[in-house]
Amino acid sequence: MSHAKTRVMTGNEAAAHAARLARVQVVAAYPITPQSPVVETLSEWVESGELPAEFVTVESEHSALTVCITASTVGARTFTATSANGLAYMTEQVWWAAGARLPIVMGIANRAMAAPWSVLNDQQDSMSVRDAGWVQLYCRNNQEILDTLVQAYRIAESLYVPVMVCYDGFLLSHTMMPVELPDPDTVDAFLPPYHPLTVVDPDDPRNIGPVTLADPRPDAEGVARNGYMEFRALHHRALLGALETIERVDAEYGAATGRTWGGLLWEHRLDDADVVLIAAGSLGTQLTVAADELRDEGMNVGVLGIRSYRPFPAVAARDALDGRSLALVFDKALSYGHEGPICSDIRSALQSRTGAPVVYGAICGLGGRDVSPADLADATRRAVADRAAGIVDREPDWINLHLEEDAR
Amino acid sequence: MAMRDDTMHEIRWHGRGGQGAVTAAKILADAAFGSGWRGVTSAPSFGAERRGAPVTASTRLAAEEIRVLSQVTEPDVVVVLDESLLDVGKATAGIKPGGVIIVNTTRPAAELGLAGDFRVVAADVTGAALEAGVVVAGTPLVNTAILGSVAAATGLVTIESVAAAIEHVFSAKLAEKNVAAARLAFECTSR
Amino acid sequence: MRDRSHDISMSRPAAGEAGRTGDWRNARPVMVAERCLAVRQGTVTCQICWVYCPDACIAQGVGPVIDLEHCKGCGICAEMCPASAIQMRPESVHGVCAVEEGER
Amino acid sequence: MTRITELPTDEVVLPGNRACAGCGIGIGLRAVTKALEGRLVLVNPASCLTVLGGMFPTSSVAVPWVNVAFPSTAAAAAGLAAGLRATGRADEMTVLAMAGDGGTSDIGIQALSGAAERNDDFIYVCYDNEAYMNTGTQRSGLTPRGARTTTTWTGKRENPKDVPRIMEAHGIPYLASTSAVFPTDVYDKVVKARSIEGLRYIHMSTPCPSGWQFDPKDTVTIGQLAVETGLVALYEVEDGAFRLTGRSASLARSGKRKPVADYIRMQGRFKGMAEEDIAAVQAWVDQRWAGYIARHEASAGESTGA
Repeated sequence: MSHAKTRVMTGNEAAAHAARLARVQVVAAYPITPQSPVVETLSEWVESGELPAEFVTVESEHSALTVCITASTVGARTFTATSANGLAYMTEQVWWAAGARLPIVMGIANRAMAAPWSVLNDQQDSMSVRDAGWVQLYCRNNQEILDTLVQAYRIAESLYVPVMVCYDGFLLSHTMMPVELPDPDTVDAFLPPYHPLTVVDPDDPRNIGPVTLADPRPDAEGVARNGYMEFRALHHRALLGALETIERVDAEYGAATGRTWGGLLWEHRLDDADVVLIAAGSLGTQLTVAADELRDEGMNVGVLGIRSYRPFPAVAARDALDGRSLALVFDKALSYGHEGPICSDIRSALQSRTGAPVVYGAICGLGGRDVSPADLADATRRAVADRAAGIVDREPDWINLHLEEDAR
Repeated sequence: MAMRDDTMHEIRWHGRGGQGAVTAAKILADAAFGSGWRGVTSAPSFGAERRGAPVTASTRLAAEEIRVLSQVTEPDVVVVLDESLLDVGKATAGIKPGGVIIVNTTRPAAELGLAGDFRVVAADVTGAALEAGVVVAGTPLVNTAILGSVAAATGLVTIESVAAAIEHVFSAKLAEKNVAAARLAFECTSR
Repeated sequence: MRDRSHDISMSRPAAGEAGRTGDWRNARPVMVAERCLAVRQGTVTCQICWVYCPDACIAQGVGPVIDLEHCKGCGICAEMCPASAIQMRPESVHGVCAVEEGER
Repeated sequence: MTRITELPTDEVVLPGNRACAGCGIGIGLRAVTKALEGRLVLVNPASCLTVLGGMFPTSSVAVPWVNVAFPSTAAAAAGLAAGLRATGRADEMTVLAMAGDGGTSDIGIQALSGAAERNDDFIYVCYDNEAYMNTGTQRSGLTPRGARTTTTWTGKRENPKDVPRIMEAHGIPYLASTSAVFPTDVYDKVVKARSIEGLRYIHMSTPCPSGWQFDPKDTVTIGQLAVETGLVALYEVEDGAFRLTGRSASLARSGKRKPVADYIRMQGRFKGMAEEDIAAVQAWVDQRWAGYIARHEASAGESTGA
């Protein structure tokens, strides 16, 4: 800690610094806005010798994650980053990395999905692969990006699951703010070397990730080995185990650096709050400003931030929301034809719980639509009024929406 | 009215792609951090930038960590790198009452036709850049020089912190010229 | 107890992964040793049957040895043998009413 | 040229595997792995080779084997090479990617082209059985004109892509065309490739009794006929120098190529192929063969200083 220093940098630079501090050995990435500066920075450090790693300048995102998959298979610590359509293009490999139980860490500079084209922020990209078996952590600011990426390697390599560290495109990726760089020795002590489960050795040959039947099957000695479903159950168990690991790793990181980020969830003025505002990422940061304003008006408002979206901390969220009157969930993504994904998860966490708050959803910030703390405060006032009117089921509130038909 | 953290100052930059407005916004954030502001952010106008097209960028300064990440719509300070942007860029939009607009121009402030509840500071920043030799491919670059004008006109950052922040970005030789340009502009800008 | 949540799908090599693939055969290769070039020359020569066996079911030798537990009966060895030293004999001989005694 | 009896006797392909009886892949895979003396890691996408490799928890091939997604073979090999370098193990084994014709010429060509342009350090073997055999014989970019598949019921109308030429255009250090049923030709080419750094591409024709519809006993005969008609040529391109090898080199000397009709009539997949279509294939082969001969002679001339 004595050598920690603070610099003003973008979220992308913070991500690159995290990969360097984690001593990644293989980096592969393909350019896409707004992620590109991460890999530009890393390639510069690899070329200058500042980062002793292999940098593979792949021809697609599919190949970027592929390179990480096989490099991780032979025991190298790997890093890649992408956004939006890049993530969609590598989706096949997103599943592969998780199913193969490889502790790959990937930065996601969250960006809206095309069509129509948008390079700006929302969280539809990463939310759309939430079921692929990765840990997904969302960051509030650039310091959290750096710290979470370093933590991600500890989490990934303890549980043999890949980790996606998500941060809002432009809002964090391109916005500069002060970031304290931990001392490399501190990170080294926190992050032991990676020991792969996979064995790649001509003297002890194994066939990794072969066709695996539905039912258990005997090996050459007649011992029954797992079927596909058993492996999936174990994978699920590892993700559930991540609930404890994420909290513990955050606490240990705090002991090493003096900074923690709340583990699974974080809160702001939640203690006596009657109305709880919920979001993931930088939107949560803005919610704290709105909450402070509403507190000044005498409204009992607090914020519950989602740091770990997968695994979803259902029990912790339920406990945090117990006895409140209203939970207002702000999503920067949408499950089309239904509602915001975080809103659905909060509802399911609270399901059949007596004393649970009414849950309202709000959709905001799609395709980079600006949303200010004032907008968030207004949405909260509307929700509180609806709640007071006794409304239980409410359509999601689309913040700052200006449809032509409404103008007529 | 936009909500903001107490004591937060919001600066909006107007430039053209290639003029370095985004870099200026970044250097100002760094200088502000060096001047003791604990909360600083700087952001480009989000999306693709193209050479010559009008671009904006923003810098925020505060005593505490900044939690507002949405766009700057009611700036305290507007900085215009190129006088031609006054017409096309809606440079005065939303300026907070009592705010200031700093314009790189050879004309006096009164002749710029800018009226409102804000102070207009005119400075020949291009002249400072030329004098200091900050010229790339025959074109004077004003983005570092104008930081001197911002320091002078707003008092939000010291000229020494601007110099230090410039030195973080450029090699020693280039930094020397750019710092000289900023100092010249600092001297020539009304307080 | 070991933490099994880290188990991954990773196979170890062994012969007979598909079981006794010798069961797949309709016809079996039968070596007529006196015709085999290697046997006749008393040295490891020719070995064409060995090199062309897709399943590595033939061991090199002075008189190559066929693994009938796993030989699928493709017949390449018999087809390619320059001395016609391998013959494919039907596994079962079908008749109208009765089963005749075959080679087995 | 190595003789059959000089080939290493160690086997990594184990009997009792899941491949079809008479599958040409086994013959080719044995030759390839012998050339690498088992010191390799095999990268394999979904394909017939996956079937041969077997299902969890048993493997039919005693080498390290990494299964990868269909489009990703070359990138996966690049990642292995990078990972082995990064962990100081690059000298322990050769990275060998082995994919089918569909996995190479269709879905995998983007990754392969990228790896070739970067000259990543691995050997890539395309075993070409001329259709998606593992999924039930659908046409691929390498299915020959006239062949019936389950997506070309009346016979494919187009000639196959010339993938070796596409790969050669990338300027890779070593490229070869061979056939699984010429195991010593395969062996010699992989031995040579082993000592070269960068991306080495080997295209290996691999007869398929199930998809081509012939008696499994004829796998080698059909494969040899493909070479004897000139439909498949055995050659290598090393640092730009083109050279016919083995049977193709002797055919070039003798000029006694067999008509493609002999080859076509032996296979059920070409059943009912019209005479004019066979003639068109013959013309196509003649033109390609003339090109091979011209290049072979030009390189030979250069090497003798003529």
